[in-house]
Amino acid sequence: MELDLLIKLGLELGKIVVIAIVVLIFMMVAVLYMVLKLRWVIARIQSRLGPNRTGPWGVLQTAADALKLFQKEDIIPCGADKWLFTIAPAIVFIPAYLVYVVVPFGSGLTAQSLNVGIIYLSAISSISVIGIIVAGWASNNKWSLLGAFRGASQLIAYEVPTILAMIIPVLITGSLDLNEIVSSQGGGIWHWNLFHLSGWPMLPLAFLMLIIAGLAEINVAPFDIMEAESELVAGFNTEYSGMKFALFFLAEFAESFTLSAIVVTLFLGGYQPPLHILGGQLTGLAFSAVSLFWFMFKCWLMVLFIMWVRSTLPRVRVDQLMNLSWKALIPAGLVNLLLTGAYVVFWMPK
Amino acid sequence: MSHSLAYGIPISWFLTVGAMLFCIGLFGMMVRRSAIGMLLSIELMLNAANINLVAFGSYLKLPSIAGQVFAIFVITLAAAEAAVGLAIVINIYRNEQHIDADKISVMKM
Amino acid sequence: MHIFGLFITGYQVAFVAVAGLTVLAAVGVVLVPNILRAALCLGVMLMGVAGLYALMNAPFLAVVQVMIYVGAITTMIILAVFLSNRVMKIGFFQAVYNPLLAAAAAGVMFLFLLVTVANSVWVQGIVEKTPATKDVGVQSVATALLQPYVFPFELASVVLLAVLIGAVVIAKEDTADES
Amino acid sequence: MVQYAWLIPLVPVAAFVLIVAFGRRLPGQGAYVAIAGMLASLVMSIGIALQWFVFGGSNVGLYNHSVSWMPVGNTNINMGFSVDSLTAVMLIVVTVVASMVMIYSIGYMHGDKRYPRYFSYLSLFSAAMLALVIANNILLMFMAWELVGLTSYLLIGFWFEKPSAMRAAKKAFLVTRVGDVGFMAGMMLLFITTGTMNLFGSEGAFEHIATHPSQMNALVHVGPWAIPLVGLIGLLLFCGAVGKSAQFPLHVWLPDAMEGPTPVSALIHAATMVAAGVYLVARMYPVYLSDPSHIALTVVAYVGAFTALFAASIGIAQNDIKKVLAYSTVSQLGYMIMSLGVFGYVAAIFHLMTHAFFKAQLFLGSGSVIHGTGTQDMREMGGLKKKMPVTYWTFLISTLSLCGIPFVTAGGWSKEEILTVAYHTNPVVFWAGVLGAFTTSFYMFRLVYMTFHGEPRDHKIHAHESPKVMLVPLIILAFLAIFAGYVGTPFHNSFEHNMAPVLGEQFEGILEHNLDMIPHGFFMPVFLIGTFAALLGIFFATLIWKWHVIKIEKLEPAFGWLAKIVENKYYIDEIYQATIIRGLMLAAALLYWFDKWVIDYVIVNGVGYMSLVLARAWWWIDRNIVDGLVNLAGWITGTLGRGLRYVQTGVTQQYVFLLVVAMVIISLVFVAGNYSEVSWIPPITGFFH
Repeated sequence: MELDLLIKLGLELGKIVVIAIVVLIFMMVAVLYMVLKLRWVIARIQSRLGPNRTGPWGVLQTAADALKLFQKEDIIPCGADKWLFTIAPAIVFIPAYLVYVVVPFGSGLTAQSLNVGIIYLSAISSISVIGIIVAGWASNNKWSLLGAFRGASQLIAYEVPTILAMIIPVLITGSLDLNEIVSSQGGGIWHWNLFHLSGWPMLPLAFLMLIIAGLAEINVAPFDIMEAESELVAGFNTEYSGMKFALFFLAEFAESFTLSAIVVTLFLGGYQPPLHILGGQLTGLAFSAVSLFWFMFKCWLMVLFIMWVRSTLPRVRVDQLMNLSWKALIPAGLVNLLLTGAYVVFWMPK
Repeated sequence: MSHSLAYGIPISWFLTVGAMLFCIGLFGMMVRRSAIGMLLSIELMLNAANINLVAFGSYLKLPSIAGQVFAIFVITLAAAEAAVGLAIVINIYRNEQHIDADKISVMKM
Repeated sequence: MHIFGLFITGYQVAFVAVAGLTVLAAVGVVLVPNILRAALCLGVMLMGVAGLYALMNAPFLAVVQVMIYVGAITTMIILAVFLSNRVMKIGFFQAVYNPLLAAAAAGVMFLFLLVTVANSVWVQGIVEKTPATKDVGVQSVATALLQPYVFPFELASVVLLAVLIGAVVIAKEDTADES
Repeated sequence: MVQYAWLIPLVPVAAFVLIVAFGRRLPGQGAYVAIAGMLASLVMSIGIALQWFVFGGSNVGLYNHSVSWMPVGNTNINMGFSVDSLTAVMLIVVTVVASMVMIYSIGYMHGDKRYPRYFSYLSLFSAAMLALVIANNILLMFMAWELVGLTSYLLIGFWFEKPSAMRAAKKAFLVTRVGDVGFMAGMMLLFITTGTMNLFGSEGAFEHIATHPSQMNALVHVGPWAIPLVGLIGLLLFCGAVGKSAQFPLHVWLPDAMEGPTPVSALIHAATMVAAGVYLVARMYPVYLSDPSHIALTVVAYVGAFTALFAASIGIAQNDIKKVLAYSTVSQLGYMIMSLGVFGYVAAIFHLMTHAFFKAQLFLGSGSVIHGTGTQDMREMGGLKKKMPVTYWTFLISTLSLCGIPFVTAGGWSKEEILTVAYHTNPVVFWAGVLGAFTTSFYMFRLVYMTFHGEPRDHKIHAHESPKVMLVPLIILAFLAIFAGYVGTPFHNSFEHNMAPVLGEQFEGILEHNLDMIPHGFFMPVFLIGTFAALLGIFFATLIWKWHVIKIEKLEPAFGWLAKIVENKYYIDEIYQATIIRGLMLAAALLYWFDKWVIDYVIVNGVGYMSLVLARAWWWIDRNIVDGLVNLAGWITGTLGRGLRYVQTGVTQQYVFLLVVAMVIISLVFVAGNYSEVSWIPPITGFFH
């Protein structure tokens, strides 16, 4: 009897550990590939070749880079706060990793479906800002500190429009659960929130806001002022090297993928196939597999989009960045929220 | 799954944790010198109170949402308090170059 | 399962782990000399409290706790620490008050609370062993906020507005002397 | 149609928002937007009025619609609107006057540096006023009431560079606030007693009042008086009306409020907002009627009558053209309040309507005069009749209306109706009203003669007629000042027919019971007395300021003191000079003599000498005994302070420590008191059960 319970407990724990490891491995591989892809894409955009020597077509380039990174000496600068310097990468990395708990990779392929999924997402991702601040401060380097300050103000400023944009599909669906949001978009591309124009025309505005604010939240190119290399050397992670730097790096790219996943889930139908005949008629495991494919496919498109943006647009100034959030995105988001709320309460067909 | 999450935990455990946090917060209030440190201790005590509120709310036979709602209000007010408190701290620091609560004796600068 | 004759469930183990972390972090908040580290301890402790909420069937509150307390308040405190940079050097051992005396007072207080908790006979209607099993989700919180508690809710929003303005006014740098 | 009545206040709100958001970029710098919004409201109001008065909508009685607003605890507070004849009349009055004033303001405010802001305030005011009259809920009414007060404050202080305007704005805000406290108390009392904020319907307060007479008539002891509960509610609500409608003793803000732009005075401080107090009493009339002792109504009647007379008498003494009109407004509001106090419900509303039109016209006319001459002082005007003919004739029409000239003007009908009711219910009030009518026509014609007739007194002023955009509203309002009265002639009183059912059957019954001795139709004695009083006033004014025929100086030996008064052009000033000031001078001289010889010489010097003697004695006592005591007190305080200093350190941490210690001690005492129930060792195993 007690042994039974113990075994059950062990199985449960084992399941959790396995899922965690699978997600971690997925994350690592995805990031490795994303970095490679990014370099290719940027090279193509800039009419260069990009990495093509290491391994066939250069596919082993990032693996080699990663290997180099792990071998590097772990430097802790003199005068740094050692303890904080060490845990800062973890504070940044762990939330980026924990976010994957609620992402619906496919039908039935969610680590833990929460009925507060969206709030969980934004809550967890808001932790990483602490890590960035701490990293910048603990380095005892003025470029790092400046980067940390910029990062803090940027992340705080863009947290609000991100949430305002994410709330819109939540209002339309009436649920905070990501799985429910996805399943409400089933039945073809015209049921996806972005293209559901006959329903509520303000959704594309929210989509646009989420992409803009999300790019700022994950600090990639037009909004990467906190590690603007031409101004701040490398921002908050100037002093980091080796494994610790790798963690920052990993977290940054993982967040790119997270943003893609959120956008896909909320606006692009999640794991739903674009047409019913492309997998919608399947059930059970088969549908899980198909839906996983569609989800990854859409995410990949989004990631490419992000790469495209970050390699094309010039970096904005700090004041422009702040103005964009406080004076444009947040008022627009509030108006959108108000209108959508009125739509849901008064006119939306129940 | 979530509904039986706390199976086997008596309410007194939560209350004890609350009491611990509260007393640690009290201790912090007494020994911390800087105003920010005192603010941290206040947050401890507020959380202790919140734990009690939520515990009583969810241990009722007919679970009452009131506990959670009050906790949300407390969190709101804590945020407000932190914002104003920190603004004052920064202002004091700007004028006096320290934030020792026991050295602040002038109301007007 | 029974260990040393006591019946222990997995949730009790989880509770002990979370509560232990919380209390440990809380002790850190008051004892760590460096105020920035103390603030980080506060962050950990707040996460722990969020875990306790989750154990008490309040997932929404747990998430809100993380979002507001950890994401906003802790960040704010850390920023304030940065802005008043020099204070970080002031440690615990420069405490204004005799720490032993303070510890004694707080300890006696805790003892009283403990005695009260341990000896309380709960009024009817309180389940003692385990939280009642009604799932209290986001919707019921929303309904409660907007129906019976709409007045405090509105009041809270007014307070927040006042705080927003007040904090800006207080923290604003005095530009020259506006006569 | 009527179910969309809530749009009427919302359209000006939209205009307000637009003007605030876009300001000068809008057509006409926002003015056209405000006017368009107001005209839309006007059209809707006309629609409602047609439905109610022409197409027999008043048979419907009351249209009432509520939606849930705030569920607070077990009480559900609703929000909604209601339309009945009273509302319809008020809507027409507010929208007509507001749109006229806005059109007029295009000309009057031309070139002002805060032009868009002015129109945004006007829109907000109109919205609040319309919301006030359309609200079916006393809480909503109160909110609109306060909003109206706020915009009044903003508009009085519109030219806030002038210190006097700022002071006047503050004064108006604070004085009306005094009354509002009463209103709020009354509202709370009503809510506590009836359990609802709604006024109408089966759940409403009026129904509750009608069905619970014993609860409502329970005596409440306020100081030495015992007042029925419902009477107390009525009195408290009336406090609000006293503040808003500038009744004695809270009338002081209204004349000062003339510091605002003149169109504002016309809209807010003559036609609409100040009538809100009257509207409030009318709206809450069931509260007043259901009190069998009529305490509140009596107070209302006497306050109104006193104010009517009192303000009219002050009006004679003013030289500022707007101040005269301001006191006239106070006086006329007193008429309405008085009429409500003597059961003249319909008459009061009727007078409210006619007064709004002609008084708005008068103010706009005075604004035109000010615009043309650049001064507000009547002594510098004169002879404007030729230079500003349109202004003059429209102004004259409204003046006649205000004087209550029968048959041809609106004011004649309404004033006569008030007097008829008063005649049959309360002779004191009636004669006060008649005297007021006399005074009114006297000072109004004094104003007309001083401003428009005779020769220009100040030749530096080159008066000119105002632009057309200002004249058109004058003409429209003058037209209304004549014809608005024909809805309520005693021969065919369709106004009464439509207005009386507002109260609902039961209260209408009470009202009729109190009015049953009043003959329907034309009542000759009142007509004669009222007309005679008005004409007499005009006649006297004409004798003095127009004809100058009575060479008063020559009649002086024959007519004695009266002639002395009449001969003087500055009539009231001379009275003041002769009576109050000269009396004061005489008294001063007397007192001076008394002071010098009795007080100074006998008492003060004597006392001084005595003091000297006593002082010597006291000096010794002071030095030895008192000082010793003082030093002792000082020493005690110092010693105590030295001791307590250790507690009051300003160290927060120590305070916390003391707090904890105190809590521990209290707990100890508590535990010691319950020793037997507490086992001192916590049963750790109990944690597992």
